[in-house]
Amino acid sequence: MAAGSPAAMFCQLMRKRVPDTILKLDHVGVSFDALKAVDDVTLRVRRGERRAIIGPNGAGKTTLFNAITGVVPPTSGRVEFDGRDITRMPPHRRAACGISRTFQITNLFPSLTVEQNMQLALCGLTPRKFSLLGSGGLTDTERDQADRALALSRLGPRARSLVSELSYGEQRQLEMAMALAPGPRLLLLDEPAAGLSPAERVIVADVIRSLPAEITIVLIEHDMDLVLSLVDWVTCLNNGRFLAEGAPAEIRGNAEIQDVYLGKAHRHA
Amino acid sequence: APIRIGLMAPQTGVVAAGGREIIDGFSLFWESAGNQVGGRKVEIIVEDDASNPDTALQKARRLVEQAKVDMLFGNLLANTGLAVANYVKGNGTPYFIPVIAADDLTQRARIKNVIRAGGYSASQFSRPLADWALKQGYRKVAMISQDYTFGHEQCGGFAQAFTEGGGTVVGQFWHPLNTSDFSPYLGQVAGVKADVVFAMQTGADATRLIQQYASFGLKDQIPLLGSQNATDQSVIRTMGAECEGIVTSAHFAEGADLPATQTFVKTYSDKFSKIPSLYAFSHYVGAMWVAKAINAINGKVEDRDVFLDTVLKTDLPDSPLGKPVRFDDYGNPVYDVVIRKTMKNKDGKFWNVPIGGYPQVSQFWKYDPATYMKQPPYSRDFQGIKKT
Amino acid sequence: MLEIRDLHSFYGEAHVVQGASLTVRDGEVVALLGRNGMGKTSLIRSVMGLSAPQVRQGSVAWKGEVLTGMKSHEIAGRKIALVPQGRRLFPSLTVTEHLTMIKSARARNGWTVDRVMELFPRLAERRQHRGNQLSGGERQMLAVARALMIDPELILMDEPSEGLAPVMVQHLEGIIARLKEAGLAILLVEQNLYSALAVADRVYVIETGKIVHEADASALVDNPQSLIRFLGVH
Amino acid sequence: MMGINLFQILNGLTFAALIFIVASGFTLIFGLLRIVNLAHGALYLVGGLAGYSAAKASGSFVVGALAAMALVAALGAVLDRGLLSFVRGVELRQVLLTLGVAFILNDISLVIWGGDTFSVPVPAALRGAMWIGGVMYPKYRIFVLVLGLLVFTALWLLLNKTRLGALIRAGVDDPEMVEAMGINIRRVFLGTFMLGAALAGLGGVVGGAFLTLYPSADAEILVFSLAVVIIGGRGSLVGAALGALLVGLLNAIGQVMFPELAYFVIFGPMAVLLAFRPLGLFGRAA
Amino acid sequence: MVLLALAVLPAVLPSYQVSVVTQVLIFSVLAMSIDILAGFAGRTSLGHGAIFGVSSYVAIYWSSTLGGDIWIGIALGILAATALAGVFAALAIRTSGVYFLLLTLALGMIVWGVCLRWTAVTGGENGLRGVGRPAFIADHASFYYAVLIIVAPLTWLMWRLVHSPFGLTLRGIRDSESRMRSLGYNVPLHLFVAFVLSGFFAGVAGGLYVLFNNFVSPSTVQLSQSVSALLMAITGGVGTLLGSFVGAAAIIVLENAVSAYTARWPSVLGIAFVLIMIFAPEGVVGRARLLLARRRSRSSKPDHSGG
Ligand SMILES: Nc1ncnc2c1ncn2[C@@H]1O[C@H](COP(=O)(O)OP(=O)(O)OP(=O)(O)O)[C@@H](O)[C@H]1O
Ligand SMILES: Nc1ncnc2c1ncn2[C@@H]1O[C@H](COP(=O)(O)OP(=O)(O)OP(=O)(O)O)[C@@H](O)[C@H]1O
Ligand SMILES: [Mg+2]
Ligand SMILES: [Mg+2]
Repeated sequence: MAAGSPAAMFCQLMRKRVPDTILKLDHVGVSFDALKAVDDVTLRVRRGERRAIIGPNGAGKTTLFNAITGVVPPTSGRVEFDGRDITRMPPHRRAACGISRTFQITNLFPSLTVEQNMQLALCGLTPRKFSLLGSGGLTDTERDQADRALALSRLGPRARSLVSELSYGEQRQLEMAMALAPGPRLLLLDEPAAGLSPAERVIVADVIRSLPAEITIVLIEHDMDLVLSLVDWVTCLNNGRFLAEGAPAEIRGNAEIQDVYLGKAHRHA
Repeated sequence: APIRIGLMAPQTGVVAAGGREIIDGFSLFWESAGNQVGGRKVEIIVEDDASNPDTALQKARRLVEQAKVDMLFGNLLANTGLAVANYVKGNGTPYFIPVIAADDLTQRARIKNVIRAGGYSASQFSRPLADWALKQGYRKVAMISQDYTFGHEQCGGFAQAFTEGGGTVVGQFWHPLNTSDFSPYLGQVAGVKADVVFAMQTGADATRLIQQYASFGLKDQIPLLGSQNATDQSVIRTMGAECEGIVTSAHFAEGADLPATQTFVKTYSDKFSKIPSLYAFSHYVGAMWVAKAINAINGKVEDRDVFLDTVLKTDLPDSPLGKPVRFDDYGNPVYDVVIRKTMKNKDGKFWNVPIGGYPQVSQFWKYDPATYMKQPPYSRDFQGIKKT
Repeated sequence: MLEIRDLHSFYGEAHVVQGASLTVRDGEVVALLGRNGMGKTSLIRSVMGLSAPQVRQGSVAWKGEVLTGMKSHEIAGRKIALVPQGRRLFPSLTVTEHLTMIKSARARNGWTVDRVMELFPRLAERRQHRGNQLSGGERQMLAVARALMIDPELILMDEPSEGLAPVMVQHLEGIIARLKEAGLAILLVEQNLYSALAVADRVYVIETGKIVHEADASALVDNPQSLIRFLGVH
Repeated sequence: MMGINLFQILNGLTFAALIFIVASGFTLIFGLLRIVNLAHGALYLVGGLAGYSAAKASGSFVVGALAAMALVAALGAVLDRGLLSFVRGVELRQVLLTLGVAFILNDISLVIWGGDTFSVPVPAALRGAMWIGGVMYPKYRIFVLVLGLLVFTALWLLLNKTRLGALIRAGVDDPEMVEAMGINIRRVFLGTFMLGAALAGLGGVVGGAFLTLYPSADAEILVFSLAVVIIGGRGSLVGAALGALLVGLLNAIGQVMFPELAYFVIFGPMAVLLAFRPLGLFGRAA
Repeated sequence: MVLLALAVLPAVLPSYQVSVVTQVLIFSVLAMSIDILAGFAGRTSLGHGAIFGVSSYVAIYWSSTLGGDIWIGIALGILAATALAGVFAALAIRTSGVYFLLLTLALGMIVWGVCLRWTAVTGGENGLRGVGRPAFIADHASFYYAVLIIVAPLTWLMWRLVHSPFGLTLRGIRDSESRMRSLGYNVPLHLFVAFVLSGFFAGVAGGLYVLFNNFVSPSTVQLSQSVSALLMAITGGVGTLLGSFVGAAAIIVLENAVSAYTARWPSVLGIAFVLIMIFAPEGVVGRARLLLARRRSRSSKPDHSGG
């Protein structure tokens, strides 16, 4: 987290006073015309928690992320981050509070190099983004950070390549590296392993596992093996609504979830 | 060494057709003179001003500084002429403007080396027309005109003479250049109950106005008077019966039954298969006039002061105008103005035929030049309308 | 029968398919496995005749007819359909329009909008949504449904299970099985090894643009270790 | 007073009908093919001039209109196949390429027709004025109004009730995918482009009969078309109709009420509208 | 090297050609100001001619009509252009792609309409005539040096700008606005700043143009002004910045040379336009860069296969 920015300092101040809950959704709803993609969802996420959100396709998981990050502001309810009401905040200020995300549909800067993508990810919260005449390259500290993040996601050798020339799997990994770069306090991962080969999945799981404990992670993922090996609490949505919640073991046994989501007995658990 | 003349004519842009005729009329004269004058060869360098003042300026600069011409001629649109005039003011290059009509160039803001050879000032001919209109018994006029200096000045001349003679202006409508649809204005013109309408348009605007005036049925209700350019050949040669019977005033009427005029019209028509327009004959006359002066100084155009003085003192008795002309003290010609009407000629083409005349009309009409120039130049806000 | 012989494809100077050969027999489901960036998509695109990557050597034949060099609409006209990676729906068309935009030439299998909607009831509820207003899974369903509308005899599916909920993956497996029953041949690119084994007759493993392994699926179901070795999972 | 009002409204409506005819071709190409065809005005001019010559030669307005549409559609085909196919998919390059073509067409028409002002001869039946609701009004302008309505209806049916409409839109989103579905997308694009161009040609003849044709008429009609499409929103036919109506009425009434502000009357409200709805009245994000 | 060549130019060229080169320098600044937006933020403006022209109008109005000091006039002109760019930006930054293009075009049309019709101030069709250049830069050569002295650091400033971290954020915005927002960037603010800065540079070009041309008219703010400046940027190569010099030189020299020989120069320009778009859409400089890069990568090709 960039210590310098005023918004960040404010968030830090606030943190001292608030209890353990870092993300609080109260009766959040998002509608597209008549369709209620997210419908009256109430949710609490503790600091440092590893949380998964599962649910059938179209359950509203991504939309919920959009409501948290401000891409699509909630049409009803209230979102609180670290004790602060962020329901109406624009996305970039939420990012400044320490919320970071990956996108389900890869969302990178294709005409820039991997390194420049990382630089943009790193400068988002520093005043350097307004440096009009400064030198364009990475500073030494930024380079260190970028190298570390790229090494972690096995992208080191491709630092100078254009993103448009990466394979899909590599792009997914960059997606993750960029979300981690600014040192977020809340990390929202939207299907980080989708489209990855089993080998790459292992890498992703390792990366997530190795993140510092104080980072709160909310994860959307359909790969149940991955989910169950990573998180300590699972929330299941269906048709935009809250369906069930529990520890991984409970979820597997939940008949309702099996019905709408897991299907017949999970094969390789 | 040859005498080098820079001719600027719009060959592209809105008034490209007029520009073509400028070149035709101008070169027609020089060909007839064997491309020689005062014992020297004449070299003409043509540049396209693109109907755009910035380009005109650029081209003038090029002609003077790179091609090193002895004098400039031409331009069609007032704004291009003004831009060039401003430029030659700084370096003294003689600049002849057979079409550019902005009053002040030979009045309040006179530039010594800018001379209107073959040209006229905008308000010069509309005053006699106003007088003629009063004599026909018209008392209430509505005016519809392009909203720029040329229009303001022609309308100002008409309005001032008309109101001073006892008429009233019941409405003035200013439309932007290149108005495609005149219906909003025509609706208002119809609404003010005028005896007569004075229209001041050039080029395509004139065509459209005349045509739409007819199609709205106004032609049969209120007679239409126009500025010289409104029924110029450049406008009416592509038109039908809509243009018949419009009365205008000018220094030239291609339908005038004068030998000099008809010879010129015939030569020109034979060569370019169209009746010459204002742009063509003005440049023909302008070239003829200046050539006569150059002959008088034996081709020594390099001595600019003598050259310019000689031009101003030169009279032109035998031009296609058919009447002798001379310059006043301000570099603007004094003409016998004709009142003319569009009619069909024996070939079935429309042209302008004289129906009246006013001898020796100067740019100051009946006013004393010094007093006249104390009144502000005509503009949208000042039309010289006499308060009653 | 689809026969790919010693195919070489390039993105500019980058040699991404380096002499791959594989076969899909009539009515057979063949899975193509491989790690990210190994050239699976490039291979599929080469078969479909899409403008990049450029095929510089080798041949693709379908029912004995050589496809290489044809325009992709001509290839599609030979009843080969594509379910592309990343779905590639049309953002400005509704679900219904996706399905009705092609008038299928005398349907052999008779795929109609109604029949497709039956297969994907979820789409029936979203008829008026546009391509970019669907959830990830819904998009995938629509991409498959769209491919069916040209009444294919061969479908090239590039990672269709990507981003699908487990229940949907199973649903998709069921669909693939039903398509197979209907006599379609399918070339399936998959990351999900188990899902692939559940539906495929044979599997190929591709590595840096070359086929490095071929096996019968039935032999692997109970003992996938050998395959896993090829896929680089530890 | 009442008479003048109806009169001005009729003026607005008839002018709107003309710019709709032209702008609908523009919006078809712009909205569906994503090509901002800045040569549209030039096609209008060339179409009008060709129509003028054909009508003069044949003595028939209809022949003139048909000839213009055919010629301009052919020009459209050349433009699409011969030039735009090199820059497919890159918006900016397309815009600028068509601008270059506009220069060329405009210049060629200057060479061929010499830059005089022409007006297409109107059939005798449509000449003169008639009485409508107490005002004398030119018959021809009423004809233009009816024609505008006809064009709107025909296009609306084509786009919304036919498969072709859906195909075109899909082709815009992802031509490669449409191609992979077995459709020769190039042919669909070509057809659309020719239709859009033909509408410009029709506009040229119809408009040429009362607005006249002259060098730079192309730029003026283009500016009106742009305004219409910007206000209406990309690709929306209904938007274009509404935009044309708005521009037509603003033009007619604005010139009466605020003669000083000519261009501002159209572009001022347009800028304000866009500040609130950046994609126009009916525009949708891609 | 290039600078040296530019420095000795007046010694070797006839004076008229020197003034053409001066013109090239001035329009290069305008083209670069467009390139900042078009090449880096992905927003192609057709309103910069208006911004440029307003600067000229204000400077001439101040010095000629009001009789003020020419330098103060130019400063005011640049200020006005920057402010106008601010207004344009406020309206336009929410759009992108062709919509941005069309919106800026429309805004430019409004400015043009105002210049044309607000006769009392702008002189309408006829435009405004200036008071002429101050004596010490009156001749072509010294004026050329004056312009060179201003344009060189200006170019350096723009070069730094587009290669700064801020410049990188613009490129990020061009590629994905939503990603930028979620990384904590205030996208509209960045675009606004970029537009205003770009307007400032266009304003400086407008100020220089006053000294060069000593005249301003609606055709200075006309759409064709924006178009030709954009054309220069493109001919040189969008996104190369310095390509603008090549582009401006090419277009202005072409216009000068061709129009001297044939009245058909619009056709020539149009054909040049079409050919550039088809064969060298990256522009002259862009193309050269591409070829260089290709050669380099061929000689030392890194092996990427293996993922
Ligand atoms: N911009 C939009 N406009 C209209 N409807 C939308 C929009 N975005 C999403 N939806 C609808 O909202 C519902 C929830 O979508 P969302 O993307 O949140 O699902 P999801 O849970 O992420 O599904 P998946 O696992 O398939 O990604 C879907 O039915 C979708 O069609
Ligand atoms: N458009 C392109 N231009 C240049 N290189 C490309 C392009 N697309 C892919 N590549 C490269 O080609 C190689 C093969 O890519 P391809 O997309 O075929 O892999 P894949 O096996 O489908 O991977 P994934 O499982 O991630 O989808 C990769 O190294 C990739 O970087
Ligand atoms: Mg999702
Ligand atoms: Mg792939």
